[in-house]
Amino acid sequence: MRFYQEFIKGLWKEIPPFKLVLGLCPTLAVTAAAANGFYMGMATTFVLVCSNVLISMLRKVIPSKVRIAAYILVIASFVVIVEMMMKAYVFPFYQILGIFIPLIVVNCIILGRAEAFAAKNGVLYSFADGLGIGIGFTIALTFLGAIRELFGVGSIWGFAVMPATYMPFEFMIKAPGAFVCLGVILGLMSLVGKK
Amino acid sequence: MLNSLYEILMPLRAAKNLDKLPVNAVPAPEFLYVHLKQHEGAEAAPVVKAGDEVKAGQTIGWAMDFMSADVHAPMDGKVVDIERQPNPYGGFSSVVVIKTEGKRKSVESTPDPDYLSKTNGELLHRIRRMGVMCEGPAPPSIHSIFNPYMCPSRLVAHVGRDPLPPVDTLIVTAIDEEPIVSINQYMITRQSNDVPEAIKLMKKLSVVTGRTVLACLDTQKKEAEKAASGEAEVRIMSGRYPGTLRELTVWRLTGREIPAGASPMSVGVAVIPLRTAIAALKAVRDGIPQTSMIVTVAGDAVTPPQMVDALIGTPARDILKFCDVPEAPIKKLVFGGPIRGKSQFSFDMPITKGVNTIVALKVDKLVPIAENNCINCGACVEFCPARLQPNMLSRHCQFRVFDEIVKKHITACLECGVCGYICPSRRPMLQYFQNAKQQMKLPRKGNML
Amino acid sequence: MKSSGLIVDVGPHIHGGNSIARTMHNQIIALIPAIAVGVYMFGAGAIRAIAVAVAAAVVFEYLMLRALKKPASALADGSAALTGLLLVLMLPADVPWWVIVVGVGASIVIGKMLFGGLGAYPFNPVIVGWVILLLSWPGLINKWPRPNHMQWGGIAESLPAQTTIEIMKRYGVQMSDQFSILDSFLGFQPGGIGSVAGLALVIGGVFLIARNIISWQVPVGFIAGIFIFGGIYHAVDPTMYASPLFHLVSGTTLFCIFFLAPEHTTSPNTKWGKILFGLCCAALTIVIRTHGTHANGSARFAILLMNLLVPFFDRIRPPILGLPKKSKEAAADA
Amino acid sequence: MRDIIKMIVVLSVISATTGAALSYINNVTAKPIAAAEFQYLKEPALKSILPAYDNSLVEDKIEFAVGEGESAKTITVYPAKKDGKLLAIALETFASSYGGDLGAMVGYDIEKKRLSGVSITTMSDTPGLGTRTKEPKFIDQFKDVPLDVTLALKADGGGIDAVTGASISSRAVCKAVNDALGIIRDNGENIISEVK
Repeated sequence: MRFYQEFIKGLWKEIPPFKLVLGLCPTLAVTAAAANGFYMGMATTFVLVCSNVLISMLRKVIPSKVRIAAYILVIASFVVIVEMMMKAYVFPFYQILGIFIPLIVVNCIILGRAEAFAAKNGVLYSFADGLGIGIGFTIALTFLGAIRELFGVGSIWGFAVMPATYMPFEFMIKAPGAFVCLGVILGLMSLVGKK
Repeated sequence: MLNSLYEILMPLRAAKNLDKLPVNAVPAPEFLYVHLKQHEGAEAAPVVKAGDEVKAGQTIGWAMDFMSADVHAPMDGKVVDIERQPNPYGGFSSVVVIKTEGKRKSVESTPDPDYLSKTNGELLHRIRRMGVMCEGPAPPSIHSIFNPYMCPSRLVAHVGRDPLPPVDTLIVTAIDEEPIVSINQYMITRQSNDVPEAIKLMKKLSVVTGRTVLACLDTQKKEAEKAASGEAEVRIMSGRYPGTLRELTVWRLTGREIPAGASPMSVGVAVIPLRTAIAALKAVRDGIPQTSMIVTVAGDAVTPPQMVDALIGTPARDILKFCDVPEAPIKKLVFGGPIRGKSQFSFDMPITKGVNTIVALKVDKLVPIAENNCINCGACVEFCPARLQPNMLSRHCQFRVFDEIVKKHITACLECGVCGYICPSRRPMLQYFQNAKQQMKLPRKGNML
Repeated sequence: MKSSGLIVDVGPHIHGGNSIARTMHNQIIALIPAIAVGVYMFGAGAIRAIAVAVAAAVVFEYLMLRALKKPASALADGSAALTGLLLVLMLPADVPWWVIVVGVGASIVIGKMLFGGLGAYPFNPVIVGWVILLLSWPGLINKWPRPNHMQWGGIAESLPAQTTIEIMKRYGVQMSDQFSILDSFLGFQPGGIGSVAGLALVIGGVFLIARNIISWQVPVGFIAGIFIFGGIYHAVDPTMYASPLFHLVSGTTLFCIFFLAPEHTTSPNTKWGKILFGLCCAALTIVIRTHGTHANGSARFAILLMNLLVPFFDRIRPPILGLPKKSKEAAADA
Repeated sequence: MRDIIKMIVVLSVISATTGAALSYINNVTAKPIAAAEFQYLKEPALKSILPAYDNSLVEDKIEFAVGEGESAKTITVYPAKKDGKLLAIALETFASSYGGDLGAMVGYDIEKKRLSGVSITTMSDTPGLGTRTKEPKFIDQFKDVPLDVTLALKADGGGIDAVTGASISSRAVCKAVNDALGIIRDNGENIISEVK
């Protein structure tokens, strides 16, 4: 039961960029299209789950004074592994995500979950937490990407949905558009949360 | 007359020619309500009781501390009661209710032509016994002007500073601080005979070592030079409103800036309004106690504006009736000038020694003031005489970030109200600042002399 | 003692009569000459665009006021109409109506109301709306119709309708020497509906300064800056850099000087701060025009960037009255 | 003291372990990465611009030095052969664009003495705007361009229609292609003879 709760909280109650307002760097940078957001979310999820599990295993070994350094080491290793694996076997994904993969290292969600959850809880729950938060992150990024792609390009996941005469609102897929879009979603989320 | 004040963004100028108006004495009303607190400091102690017969000029309240002055009966009559009533300047104070008899009589006097041979201490004592006060919400008595150390409220501002320097400049000012107020202007044209002697007395009391200046409006240069007759150098100044404040008068005449909250004495300057100086002269020379006020009645409900001589304790209703002003259209009654005056809730409020003007306003000329957004137009910053940033300060006050306003030196605020007067958003600027000062227990700017 | 039903409050008991509505209405009045010239130059298309913009602005403002639970009476102050008007005057007269609606919506919703409405926004909402349009449909809002009555002795006829700035950027400064400064000043140049007519804008600006709606410091600082920095470039190499007069009359420079830069909320408050703000805007304008890619919107980008620095300009102010000498540094910090 | 030793030991162990894991994975993936990079980056570009060929481009590619002095650089030339006969060559040139360097693979048909096509290999411009230069509508304008032409956008007085709103990216493509044209003009004979 608790496993389920730890998993489900990441999907709405603590959905990372919207409720926790963490991990804004990839949220703003890669969500120009729904697919980009999805792949970035999946890569992050993989790293998050792996690092959560490993850190949870090592939580009694790592002295608290050097824990951040140890976490970063673990996280960075997984990120590099993901990058190399992607390059070698799924190069098209790597082409889309490109420079954003190394940025996962400094994504505060991963360090945040390691510090706030994995360092205090068992392996199973840490796995659930990592998976839940990761999937929540993926949903959020895909959602944001879909909105920006819909208005900015006129398509979702590459499929044109707007009529051919639609003049794309290109502001949405540019950097300032990401800020405005995220800001509006954050505002609406907190409005919904209030009621 | 007041209509000219509703000029858009024009600087407030001193009212012209109000001092030329005839002054009629208001007949004594049936009941006079004489407050025992008409000054800074403690309330005076009553020395009469209900049922006593009093004569005009008889002491009815005995000053209890150094800052206050005695209170005298303005008319012959019978004390009906001594009761607590609302004071026009806030709070409650004891009121001696006198039922007057018949016609208004002149006050009994004890002249002393040899007053200049007396010591300063004796003169100040006599002035205090005669109840001479300045005007304003918490008017200082004349003896406390020359001895700020003796007043606890003044002393706070001087703690930690250098000892007071000797007075090297004495400024007798015939400029009224606010636009409609015209009592000091009136003195220079209508009571010019007493001006040289009053200046001489002030020189003696302040032990001035340097120059003596008679400051007057640029429109009154000739009269002032005639009136001063060589006793003081005449300096003219424009009557643009915030510049007429005492602090800024000192700054414009001497170039010295008075530290926040301190009296002008701390920079070696003594400032005396001309009316107070003449009242003091009358007290020591002629022995006349202060029992009446020359009051300007103006405002858009009053056409034309008038000047009347009213006994202290006369309710505003009787003054308005004497001036033929209908009460119905009046929606706001202000004791004091139109900017910093105190609005009253009742026509029955009696005047005190602090009231030199009654402004009656109709509602259609009043603008709605509300907590609107500041649009950051910068008008208040441009016009602020203390060179503060009222726009930011008012926001801090509005959202109760009071630590920030102390850091931003709200104590330097002169509470002149110009920011509120020109604000296009119609924000209650002065109210914000006064409230914040009260919350933070900071010294308020009264009529600081 | 009985209350007589009088109003009791704190002074000042009289008011100078200034109001937000007066400020905004006067700015709209000041735009009338520019609008008139725009209509004369670009015909009915200009009227259509202005009508769409003002209507859209009022509707968006009303919706946002309702959504934010603010009194709808705030509409009457005219600030929404002014925002819409200022935005559309920078656009070409034949721009599609939906571009105007989106631009005005972006101005009002994103640039203005989401920050808290009048007085709270850090950036000039008009420029925010324009930048969003520029990022989205640069092709649509940089395609200028040729003014109806334009006569440019030969040279311009062979060129597509570009603003004089674009022509200078693309074909070199020699080309820009062939335009008559006077013609440009009178409005005979391609450009936005209201931003072409220099003379009309100057009339409006002088009106605003005379009515005390805007202070003279920002425009004067801006114009002085154009002459100083443009003059320096021009003096260094007249064959490479255009003259300051050219910079002044072309593009939206004069529009920015009198209507966008002195906008109350996004400009400094203190006298010297305002002058410096104008100078810095001018310097950035010249630099962006000379070295940057978005030469056409240089003045607007300059203002947008300088809006960020307004709190710092506000710190340039005289010492507070009566403050002891030793704490004057502390006053500067506050 | 014990704490410090523990810290050092734990950190060292973690570092060593991760380091070892990474170097192992690096070794394993080195070859697939190189193959994937060619397969996904260069090959599609080459395929789209070269006529049908049957040789291995990776094995036959040559390095060629062009320019003198400061502008000297080495370019990689890919020859396309069918049945041993040289049909076309391709080379990559770069130009600076909105978001950084833009790489264009330019194919040259030796028979026709015209460009056989241009393809964008690397670019980091705005997605959906600058990246639209990859679309056939724009890029096909460079097909069959003879050697002696200098390309320019219509706005600059040339004949190329720019991508709406992405004139900087479009201009960068023109410049890269112009560079390639120059190289082929100046060194074409040498390259062909060396490739043969």
